[in-house]
Amino acid sequence: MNLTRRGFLGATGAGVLGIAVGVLGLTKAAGASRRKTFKTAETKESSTICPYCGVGCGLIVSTRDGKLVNIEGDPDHPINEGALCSKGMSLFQVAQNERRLQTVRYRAPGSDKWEEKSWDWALTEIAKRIKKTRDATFKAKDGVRLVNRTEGLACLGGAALDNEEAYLYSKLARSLGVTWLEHQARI
Amino acid sequence: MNAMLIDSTRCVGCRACQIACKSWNELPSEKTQFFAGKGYQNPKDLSATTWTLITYNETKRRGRFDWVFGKRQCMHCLLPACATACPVTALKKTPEGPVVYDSSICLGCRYCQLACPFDVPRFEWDKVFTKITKCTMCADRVAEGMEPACCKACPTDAIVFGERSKLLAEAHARIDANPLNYVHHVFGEKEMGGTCVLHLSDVPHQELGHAGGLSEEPASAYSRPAMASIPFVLTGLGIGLGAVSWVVNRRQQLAAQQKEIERLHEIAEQAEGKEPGGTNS
Amino acid sequence: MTDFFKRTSSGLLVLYALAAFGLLLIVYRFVMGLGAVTNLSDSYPWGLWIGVDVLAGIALASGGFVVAGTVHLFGANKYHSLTRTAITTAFLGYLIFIFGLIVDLGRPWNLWRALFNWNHTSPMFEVAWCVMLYTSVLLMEFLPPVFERFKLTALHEKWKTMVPWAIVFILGIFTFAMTDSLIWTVVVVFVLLFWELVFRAGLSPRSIQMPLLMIIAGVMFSTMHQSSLGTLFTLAPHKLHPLWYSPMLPVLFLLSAVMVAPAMVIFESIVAERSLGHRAHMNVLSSLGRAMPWLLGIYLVVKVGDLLARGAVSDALSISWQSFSWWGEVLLGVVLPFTLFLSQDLVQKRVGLLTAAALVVLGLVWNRVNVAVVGMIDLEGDVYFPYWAEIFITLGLISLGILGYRLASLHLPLHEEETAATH
Amino acid sequence: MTSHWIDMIHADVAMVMGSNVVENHPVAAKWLARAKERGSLILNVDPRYTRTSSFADHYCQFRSGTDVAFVNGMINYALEHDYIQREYVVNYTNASFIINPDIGFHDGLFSGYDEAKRKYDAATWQYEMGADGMPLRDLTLQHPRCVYQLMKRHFSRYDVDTVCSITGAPREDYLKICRNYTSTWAPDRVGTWLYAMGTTQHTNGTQNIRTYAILQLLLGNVGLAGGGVNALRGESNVQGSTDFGLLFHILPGYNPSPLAAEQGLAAYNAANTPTSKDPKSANWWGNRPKYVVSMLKAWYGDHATAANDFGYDFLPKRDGDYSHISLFEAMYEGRIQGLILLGQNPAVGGPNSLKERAALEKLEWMVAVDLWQTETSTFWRRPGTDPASVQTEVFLLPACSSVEKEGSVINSGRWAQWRYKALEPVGESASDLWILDSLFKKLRAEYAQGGALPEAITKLNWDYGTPEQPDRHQEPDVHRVAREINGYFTRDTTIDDKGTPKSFKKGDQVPGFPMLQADGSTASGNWLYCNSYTGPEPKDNKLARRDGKDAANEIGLYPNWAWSWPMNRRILYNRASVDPAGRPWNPKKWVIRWNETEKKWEGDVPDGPWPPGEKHPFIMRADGHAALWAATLKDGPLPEFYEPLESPQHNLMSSVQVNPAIKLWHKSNPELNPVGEEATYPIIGTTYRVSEHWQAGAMTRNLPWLAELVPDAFVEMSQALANQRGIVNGDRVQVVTARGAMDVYALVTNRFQPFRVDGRLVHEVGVVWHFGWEGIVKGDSANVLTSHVGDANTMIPEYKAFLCDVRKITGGVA
Repeated sequence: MNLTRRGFLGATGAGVLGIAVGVLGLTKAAGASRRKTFKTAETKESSTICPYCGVGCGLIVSTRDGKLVNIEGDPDHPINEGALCSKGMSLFQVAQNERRLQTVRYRAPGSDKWEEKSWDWALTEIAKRIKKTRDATFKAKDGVRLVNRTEGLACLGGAALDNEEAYLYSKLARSLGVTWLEHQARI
Repeated sequence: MNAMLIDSTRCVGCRACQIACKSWNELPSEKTQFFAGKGYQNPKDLSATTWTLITYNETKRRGRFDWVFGKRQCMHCLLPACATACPVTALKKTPEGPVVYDSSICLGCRYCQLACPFDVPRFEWDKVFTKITKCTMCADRVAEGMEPACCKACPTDAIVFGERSKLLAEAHARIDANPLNYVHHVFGEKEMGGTCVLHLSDVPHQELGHAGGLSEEPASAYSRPAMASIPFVLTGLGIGLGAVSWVVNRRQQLAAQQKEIERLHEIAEQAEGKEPGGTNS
Repeated sequence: MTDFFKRTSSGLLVLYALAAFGLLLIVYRFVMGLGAVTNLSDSYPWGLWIGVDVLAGIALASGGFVVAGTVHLFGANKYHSLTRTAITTAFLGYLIFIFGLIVDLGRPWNLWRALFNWNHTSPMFEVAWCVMLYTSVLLMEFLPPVFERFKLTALHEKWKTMVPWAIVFILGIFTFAMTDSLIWTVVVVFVLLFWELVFRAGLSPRSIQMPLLMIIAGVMFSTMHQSSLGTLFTLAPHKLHPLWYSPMLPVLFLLSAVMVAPAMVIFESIVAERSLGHRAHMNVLSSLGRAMPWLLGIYLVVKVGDLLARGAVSDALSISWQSFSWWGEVLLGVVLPFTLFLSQDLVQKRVGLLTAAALVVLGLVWNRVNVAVVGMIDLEGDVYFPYWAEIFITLGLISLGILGYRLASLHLPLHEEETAATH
Repeated sequence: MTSHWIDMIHADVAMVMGSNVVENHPVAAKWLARAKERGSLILNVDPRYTRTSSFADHYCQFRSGTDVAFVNGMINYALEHDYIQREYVVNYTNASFIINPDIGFHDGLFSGYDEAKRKYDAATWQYEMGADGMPLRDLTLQHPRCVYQLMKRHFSRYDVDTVCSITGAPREDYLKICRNYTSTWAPDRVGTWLYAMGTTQHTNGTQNIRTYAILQLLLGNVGLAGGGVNALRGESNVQGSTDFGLLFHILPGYNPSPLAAEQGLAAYNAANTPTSKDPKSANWWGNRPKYVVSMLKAWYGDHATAANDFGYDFLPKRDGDYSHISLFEAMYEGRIQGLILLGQNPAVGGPNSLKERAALEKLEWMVAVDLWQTETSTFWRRPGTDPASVQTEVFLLPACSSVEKEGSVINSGRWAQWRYKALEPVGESASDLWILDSLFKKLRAEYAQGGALPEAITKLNWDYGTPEQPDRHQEPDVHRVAREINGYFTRDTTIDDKGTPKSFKKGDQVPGFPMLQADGSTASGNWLYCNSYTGPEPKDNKLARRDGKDAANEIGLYPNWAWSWPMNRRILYNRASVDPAGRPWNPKKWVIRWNETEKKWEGDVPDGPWPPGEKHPFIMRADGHAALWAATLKDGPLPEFYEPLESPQHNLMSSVQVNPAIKLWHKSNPELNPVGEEATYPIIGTTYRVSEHWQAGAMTRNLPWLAELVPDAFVEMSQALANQRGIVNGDRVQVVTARGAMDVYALVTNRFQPFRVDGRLVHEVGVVWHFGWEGIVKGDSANVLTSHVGDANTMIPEYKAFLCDVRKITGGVA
């Protein structure tokens, strides 16, 4: 079949993204005739990878003046060639969604509601909780064996983190002596 | 002229196209419950906020169970019924292929909805400043040299965009290459005079939710006899009615003249002292 | 029913209430959108309003052109006493219909666009122009009693001289809009001008009382308009049930509109005489009644012949809601009145005439509702039934029409004895 | 995946079993579709007819949980018909290896089973060793105790009739699958095997995968273009979070986490570093000490010295099992006080979620970091719960989305790809990187004042360019983290690289893991990623590469697009794609080939630089050969069929009903762990996802567009079962198991058909599990039905097969 979208778009190996200005990876041909009224005209295009499944499709996020304009498949991406599934195609509504958490929330014991808190308060309080739990349940030795593990603290999650985040999470949890360290790969 | 070839044998029913359409055209979601159609279909039908829709159809093909997916959207007819119907040319066929709509001249008469054999145009029932809506073949993108959003999103190349003649040739080539795998009918090649959206399928197209029993004539052929007769009727009526009224009036005039003559005669006769005739009353 | 108005003023109160409520709902419709007051949907974009207010309403207003044509063109002077009421009814009917159309249109503020954005292929374009222009003609036809009532003799004279030229202009524009052809436009204008000159040259003063060109234009526009409403549905073979869908729809619509005209005049006259105290001339109505079997018969023959020719008889014989509704329309609205009107006894009596005429009117409305609504219903999908507000808006519009007619009757010299008196 | 997504295009036959690839990885269907266009066959085996089945050329239904029987039958078919790639099998697998004379198998059990402990002693499963310390082999495959002969005996029991009787697969459909798939035994015909959670989420999960691996090896399909055993990852970075050791049993780079028994680094290395006497064995894991020390250097920097075992003692040492199910059992017992969750939602996704939700109440505190309010973070107000009775403190921290931060994710095909920040985080939300960095800063401040083993924290090498006092507007430098992951030299070093000395300065990035050292001269957060960021500048970040040019073999490797571990290798085990002389088995779609004139490999990055024949191709195995016979597993060296824990059918293969090595939680922890019987729960239940939702649903049930497509939870069932229960499509029904019940819509479909098992009709239903009480569209999770029982090796829960009943809800209005 010679009618694939890459052929049609005539856009292969387009340049650096993240700063490119253009129409969804169409950095070249159509540029000159671009009307200002066009939805993604004169937007900043950033490439990203879909946060859903493990295929790793490329997407292009178009923004104008820091505001989200459009998200669609990256036509230069060798795996998806601009295509997406219903979830990837909906990424726009992840980035722009009034249901997203916007503030730190705290729920006191026995309470039936959230309270809004500051980051500093929350991080300080959490650090105290971790320390209290760790110090109370830390097991330096199991008989004669040195084990240095924290048994009252569990860490879950990570499949939605970036590699760099997963790495720091792993490093942080191990430094705390956490053995209850699990994420979605186990289930 | 641009067109889309939609091959249902390649469609996997993932509905990326449905979302791509909503995303590019900034269409809101609809409130749904369970599934509104067969299988996983949602929403129930095309609507003001759903311009393309995947249908899920359980069927049998060559004796075996099969589950096939269809895509409904505007067919972008070569001679569209909606454009034929629209009293004010708010709906127009563009030379590039898309049938486009201009709300600034639309009356909201919804005749396009009635006329469309594919049940495509939708109306915003819940708005005061309401519009007709439908798939635009992403005319804005097409004008920029891009493919329609649904077409780009499709992961399995079930939707291909390009020159209609080439796509038609491609469609027939696919059938010829795989005669057992297709019904030998390119839906849209001839329907309603031909459309810019062409469908291929391995089950009869109607099972996918496409309209059946369509003529190969464009919609305008249905109304043409009546519309074409207008000048003849006008001229005929003008001549006929004028003639009739002239004749009738002439006759009445003559009758009245006759009466007048008779009356004058009577007066004259009376003046001559004669009795009037007994036959008049 | 017949002495509904006479017996009590509460009848009038009900009309006022219905009209007021209808208007209120119309306001609501313009605040909340069509979805709030109708059960219309993308599957049923046209409903009760199109069926009753538009299709039936226009057909029932056919009295105007039929009577005016019969009297003024065909010289059937015995019906002269009916022309003004018929024209007034038609004019009011069209006004109400236009009002109803504005309620039904999604973007009525764009109506003027129809003047400038021409689509010659569109039956709706034809309908729109017919509505505009025929209403103008009806306005012209309606004016004489107004002139008389207010003793505007000078204006009346001016009107008489201006009307023919206005008519030539209007029909010329119309022809051009419909055909996009200068040649046809010239042909039609030439024909009209020819007759105008001929008429001017040699017609009796009595006939010139109504400019003949105006009457001719009325008949031409009505013919176009009544038939074009049928043409509208020729574009929907895939939606309209085969019992009704026919390439002949324009003809059937025209024939049925002509057929219902005398029935409507009979019906109106007898109903109105009881409430407004004008005594209709029974012999005039009876002679109208005697014409009815011809009109009904022709319509029936064409309708059934068309059904046979299209091979849709099996649809009529199958058991379904649609076939039931078709038989209702045909038997109650055409066949039964046909036999009733054949009876000499019945035609002499008011009750008999009223009954038979009412059946014809009912049959016509039924037919139009069948075409616009029943024939469109897909029993496998959602089934449309009008929302209560839809019904009340229709009732409100009808009430407005009746009240308008009452107002005109009371204040304008519409009836023969009054016209005679003014002379 | 041993290969990658695009590679599917090269498969002559693609088998999808245990995966619903078209629904859950729709873009993968792009490459399967193109394969199909080239004439390839797609086979699909699934209990229900899915969108994948619709896409496939041949579909065969089979009962949930009978995967081992199904594929064992295929293996038997291949062996019986000699549809095996003999040269590959003899040279590259352990088929010729001779096993211990005491090996035995009787009535479903291998030798060495201890019924009381429910454990095997694997001593009798080992190779018989020669005097030279090398395993004995019979290259003719005739020795009665060679793996090949043992396999022939073992698998011969899985004849077609038996298999169809167990699995309920229609015989004709089954044979069609066998015939078509085993056709790939020819050297130039390749089959790929795609699987996912439908395979792993069973008590036999590991053995399910083993069956695929064995068949793929027999057919010579591993390492070739269009081949492999491909686990399709369901999350964007579940590969990465596994690579980085967010599991109790592994450190970053798949080094085992230390056991309490492994006191000191030397003991750890001794226990975990394999050795081989075979000179042709590359024995890559022999390098493990280098990787572990480099990681410790990255973690403890200058505090990691040879004298203190590079900080090895700071690492926690474990005993036994700390997996998800164990974790929640411990939590339920009150043994865990604090829980930190980064984007996980076990209240929906955890097995036996009613118990897991109850366990959350035992926590003193919980920190949940997420984009949304999830069911786990609001477990205290779940339906039917009085918040006043829940004493857990909950901190819910707003995380920003993937387009509001910068970093990398690695896909299922091991392509690590960089993402850019396109938008500022919404509201006060922050990247997880900032949250982790800030939290660590706070902790370090806390521990500066003492506490339990404060050095493990205070001495941690942690500086990513942010101030000591967290500042919301100062992001950690993600490039600095990425460079630490790759690794750098901790001092000026000269390394002997095959005879040529190479010199590096302190602070230079390490060019690749062959350069990593065990002496502390290199630091590398994760050896697998060594080679991903090889210079000081962002331009040296290979994860961000966007060159769409293909490699010389033009099989879609795109070697300069992003980066792939290990060392940018795109197809694992690619040395098995060539014959022992270095000639590709399939010259049309060659992966690597030996250039005799230039004395080097062409194509993909080979599994090691050695010339052909110099090393065995399966370099990660000490013996250098792919394991048809696997002596390291807990439930047997060859896959044997056992029924799921809950099954309506007695095991037709032996008297051992369930996997003999699984932990029986209903026995050890009976509370809230009931097991259902067929008498009460006669229907097989399974759980799955739909294309339109993702995992526990927070990322999709909060999006209006996706909520529109699938707004409610539902159970799919056959027309036959629906008729039997008086259910019609769209009815509200209750699905109930011994553990819980949920109200859902009934979707009655011909896509489910009852199975004929052992001569009788057995029904199965399937429930989607995405739903919960938060989000735009709500419902309950199918995991209220599932149980706490896991695979013998991995403890992955058996979500995919349980017993249930379906009842129409009458009376109340749905």
